[in-house]
Amino acid sequence: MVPRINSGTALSLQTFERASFSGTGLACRRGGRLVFAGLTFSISSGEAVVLRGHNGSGKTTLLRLMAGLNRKSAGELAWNGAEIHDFEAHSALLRFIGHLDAVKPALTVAENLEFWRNLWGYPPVDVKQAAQRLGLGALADFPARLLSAGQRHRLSLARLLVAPAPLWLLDEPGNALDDASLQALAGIIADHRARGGMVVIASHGTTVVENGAPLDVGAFTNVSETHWSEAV
Amino acid sequence: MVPRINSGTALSLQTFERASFSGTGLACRRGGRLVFAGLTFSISSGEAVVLRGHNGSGKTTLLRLMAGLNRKSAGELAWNGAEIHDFEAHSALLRFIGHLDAVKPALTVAENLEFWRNLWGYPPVDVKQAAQRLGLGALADFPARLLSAGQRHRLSLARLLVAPAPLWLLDEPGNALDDASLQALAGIIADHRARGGMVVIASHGTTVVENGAPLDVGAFTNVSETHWSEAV
Amino acid sequence: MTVFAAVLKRDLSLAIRQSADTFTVLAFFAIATVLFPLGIGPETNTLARIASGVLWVSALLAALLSLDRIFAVDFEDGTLDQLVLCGEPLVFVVLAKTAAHWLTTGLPLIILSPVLAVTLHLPAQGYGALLLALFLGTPTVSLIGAVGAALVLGSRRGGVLLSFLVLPLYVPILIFGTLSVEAAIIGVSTKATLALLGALALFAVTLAPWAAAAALRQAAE
Amino acid sequence: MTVFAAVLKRDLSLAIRQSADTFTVLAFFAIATVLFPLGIGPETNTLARIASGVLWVSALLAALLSLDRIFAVDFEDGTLDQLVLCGEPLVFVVLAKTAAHWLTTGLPLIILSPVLAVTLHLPAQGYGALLLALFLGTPTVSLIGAVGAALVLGSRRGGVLLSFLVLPLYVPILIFGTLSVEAAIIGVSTKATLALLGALALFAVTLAPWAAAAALRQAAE
Amino acid sequence: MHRFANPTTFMRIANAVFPWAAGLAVVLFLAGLPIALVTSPPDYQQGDTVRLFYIHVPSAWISLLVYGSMAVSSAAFLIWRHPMANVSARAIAPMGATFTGLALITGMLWGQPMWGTFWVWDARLTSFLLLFFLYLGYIALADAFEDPERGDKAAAILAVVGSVNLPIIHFSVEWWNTLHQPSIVKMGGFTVDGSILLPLFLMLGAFTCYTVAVWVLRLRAELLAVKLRNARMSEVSLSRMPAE
Ligand code: HEM
Ligand SMILES: Nc1ncnc2c1ncn2[C@@H]1O[C@H](COP(=O)(O)OP(=O)(O)OP(=O)(O)O)[C@@H](O)[C@H]1O
Ligand SMILES: Nc1ncnc2c1ncn2[C@@H]1O[C@H](COP(=O)(O)OP(=O)(O)OP(=O)(O)O)[C@@H](O)[C@H]1O
Ligand SMILES: [Mg+2]
Ligand SMILES: [Mg+2]
Repeated sequence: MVPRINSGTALSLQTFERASFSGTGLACRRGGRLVFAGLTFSISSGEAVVLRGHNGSGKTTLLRLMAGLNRKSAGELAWNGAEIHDFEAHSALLRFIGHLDAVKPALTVAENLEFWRNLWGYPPVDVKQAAQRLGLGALADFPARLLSAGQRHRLSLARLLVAPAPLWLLDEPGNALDDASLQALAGIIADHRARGGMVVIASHGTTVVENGAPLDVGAFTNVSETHWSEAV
Repeated sequence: MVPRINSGTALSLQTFERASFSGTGLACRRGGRLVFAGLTFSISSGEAVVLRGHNGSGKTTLLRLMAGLNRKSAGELAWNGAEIHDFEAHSALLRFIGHLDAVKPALTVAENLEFWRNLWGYPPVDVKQAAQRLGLGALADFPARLLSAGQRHRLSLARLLVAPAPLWLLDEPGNALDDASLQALAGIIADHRARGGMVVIASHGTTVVENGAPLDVGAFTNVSETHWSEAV
Repeated sequence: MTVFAAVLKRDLSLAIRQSADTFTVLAFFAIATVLFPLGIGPETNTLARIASGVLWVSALLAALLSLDRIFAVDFEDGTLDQLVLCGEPLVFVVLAKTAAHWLTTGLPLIILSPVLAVTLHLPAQGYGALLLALFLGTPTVSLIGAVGAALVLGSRRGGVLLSFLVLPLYVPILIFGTLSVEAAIIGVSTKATLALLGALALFAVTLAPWAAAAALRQAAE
Repeated sequence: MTVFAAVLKRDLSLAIRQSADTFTVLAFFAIATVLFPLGIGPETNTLARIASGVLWVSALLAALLSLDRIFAVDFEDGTLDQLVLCGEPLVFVVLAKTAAHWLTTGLPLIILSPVLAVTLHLPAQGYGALLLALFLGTPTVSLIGAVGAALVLGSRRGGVLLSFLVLPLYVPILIFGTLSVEAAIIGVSTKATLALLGALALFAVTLAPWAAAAALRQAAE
Repeated sequence: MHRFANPTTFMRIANAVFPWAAGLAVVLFLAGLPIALVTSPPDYQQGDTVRLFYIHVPSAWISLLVYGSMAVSSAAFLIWRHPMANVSARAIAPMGATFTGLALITGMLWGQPMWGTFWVWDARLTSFLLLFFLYLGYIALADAFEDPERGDKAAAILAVVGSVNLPIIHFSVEWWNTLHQPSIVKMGGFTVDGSILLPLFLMLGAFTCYTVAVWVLRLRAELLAVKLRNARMSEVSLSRMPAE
């Protein structure tokens, strides 16, 4: 299930096979409460979906659900039209960037990137190139604990470049970034889509995606009755 | 040194005495590296300063230095023209909202706010009113652990309302907020200034302050060619 | 004083909200006390001989494990920055948090100790001295612990480092504590050792809060 | 297997980068072993009688303190989410992290133990059995510890709760460990107890990683 | 299986069982307590302390039974994800801990006159003590989390792991003891005659029925708590910024 990559290790040359990812009637319950229900989306190579909704509407929850980190309460997720059952295999097809950055302060920027590359088992891509792309080139050999909020966040974004995967799930990737970094990120996302990648992105305000299909997460109103309430 | 408040407990009626806060030739060294130097600013009642600069330029460092949390390496901070020596007393005049939100997940929204109010020793202001103002009214009696990223951040901002102080130091207060919350924040900041308050704010992109005087923090040096590279 | 009251109130209500915490310190105390007979063997005489030492060592280790929570959570979630900026001396914050720590760990440990003493066959004459010694010793444990906890804030592997810093300072408490119990058992006066424990407590209460406050301030930096 | 190698390599290089960590576990071991003579009194006979028990209990407590670090840091900084999404069975991650834990705590403890045994006057015949028993027992400690550490992820006061959960499960190791040493001292064959320790280790290595992986997966949720 | 996992069906059955269990418990206590505490003959050796027996043995018995049922329903919860299985385990755990505590206390009280000491590190006593710790661990873990659903799963895993470990603890403690020295006292060493058996069985029955009845009550309470939580939770959705 590892994505087929048509070319060598230079990041910009890789293209992904055509694929699609979709969800129908998704619902998620957290702590006994229904966060959203009836969400449907579909995305295929080169496309982007932008999740919108007020704070607390469930964007993070939806992204984690797409990654298989949260369990859905109803609905179906499908890859190339076939329902996903094996989330372990599914996770090899995606990269998830969440609110937490997974950066090890004691390791240098390059070492952090190397660990991620090794984790996903990719051939020795030059991690410095990835760091460069996010403006961390000069910092490659510095321990990550010295980074500022935005620099750390950029390091976490660089994870996208060291081990390619067709589906990117990004939770507010623009947070804490300065203008130059936002532009770099927009370029990276555009490249990914041009290579046949897919992007699902949650973001307020700042837009780093062009022509993304909006998906309103907050549109659904909550239902409090569950099968629990019938009992007793 | 506690700020004199001219009126009762209804938050919107309080006004602050005229005051000014300034810094001259500020420099800060962290981990042996000079983050910035030669920064000068001045702000008085009703004004706002907006810190700008690329990621890593030192905005957070400068805000913490203004609060007395970080030690300055050179320069002078002054309140009403007199140099500040007693940072304990100085801290009663300010509220600092940083990257970390200081929210206790096990306490409810209202209990969190009550703790902060008690901490600063203010008379029983209605904390629910503060919660309301930031759209957390319906959540007042819910444990903070259930909040989403944006809701938590709003709770941390509500701290500004439960115990007034003339100087607000805000580190990227717009992070993770949806549009409605950004508007509410802009309104709160405008009110504060109208009452004679001062605001220093670090932010990329989204602007929640009108007519803020820009202060370029990044103008001094850039991470890549700093003493770091000589040192190691 | 408003700061002291506010912090104490919040810490106690957090402790009540999360009563599992106090509970688990007690459980550790109990379990550590139980491990010794298991390691050493069940003979009543040997156990009675080492009972007071084992109780004291276990109580210290249990208290130790709870120390890192005194400040660590506040440090990690940014509350410490706010406490430093509260506009009043940080010593009040330290005193409030130490008092809360003692009320939620030291006191319950004292209450549990007689039960565990029974399982270790502590001779009957030792109980009074044990309780009194614990009562005088545990506040010092919390106070010294607060200094250690403040010092290791933000260091990697704070918990273990903390044990390492604080245990040597606990040695006098341990020695006078067990001596008191032993003295009571063989019928000698316990006044001297208990007085020393009291003196240690006074000493700690006058010095430790300042040291901890200084450590906290630089941890926030 | 790439996952196993990647995680093991990173954990070891983190441990080397932060060598204070291993060091403090050893220090705790040493200090706890030293507290007992202080609490109990210096008589050689009593000490020799309880030496193996004290060594084992201290080693377990020291290992215990280091357990919460197996997963806690990765959980808090979001690395765990990424590990769950690594596309290979989580059991490899658990095995790699347990191996790293044993290499950085269990092994150093074994190496230090003879020195501490000398200070406790352990009879000469006991040393071989002590080392062998520790060698067979400490991997089980790491494995069971990994299950406990995964279970308490994200709980309040994880560290203490962890001790509490894991200690009862350590009882068999403690018992067979000390029995082996005692048997060697009185000249009885140690085969049976050492074999039991080995069996426990096999049992743990086949079951614990799965339990820990299950706990990890739901912690990420 | 699925039919019983449905909370409504489950509760219907439980509610139907409740009056019987409660009624039977009352009857059996009324019958058993006077015999156990008053009319049964004092032991020729132990005198009236033998009466502790009628509380001690049923408590010990129930606490083992309860752990077994907890482990089984936790496994069911983990494998089939039936929430009711977990609610059931959570509801009964405090009962198990209480009875374990009761057995420990009555045993200790009994030990003082019998053995001259409250406690010995005997194999059965030690493994029973560790069972008590496992109970406490389960309860502490179950509510150690901000998110109650996580506590459910973690505690369930612990219950299952603990049950694997119980026999290991039991046998290891037994070997440890016999290798060191023979046990000071063998429990249950005295012959049990009919005058003791009748009150014993009455009390066993009473304790069992009482446990079942309280378990149903606690089930209701747990479900109500979940319902309350859900109701409170649904209001969280009103958390949008008010339109200005
Ligand atoms: C704290 C001390 C004690 C504990 C923890 C304890 C624990 C237990 C346990 C776990 C059982 C098991 C019941 C079963 O297997 O179904 C039991 C049964 C029993 N205990 Fe105790 N016990 C203690 C003290 C005593 C004492 C002092 C006596 C009287 C000399 C005693 C007499 C019995 C008898 C007669 C039984 C039932 C017969 C049997 O199942 O073997 N126990 N106790
Ligand atoms: N302990 C430290 N030792 C050395 N350098 C440090 C230390 N802490 C921070 N720095 C450096 O100080 C600089 C300023 O950091 P600061 O967090 O103030 O930046 P910032 O302007 O807030 O950036 P951002 O927009 O990303 O939040 C960064 O380049 C960072 O690498
Ligand atoms: N464990 C939980 N129990 C109950 N409710 C929860 C839990 N975790 C999250 N929630 C609720 O789920 C909702 C969705 O949260 P989520 O983090 O997905 O929102 P979001 O859209 O990402 O918001 P934001 O824009 O603030 O990041 C929130 O209302 C939150 O209160
Ligand atoms: Mg979110
Ligand atoms: Mg910053």
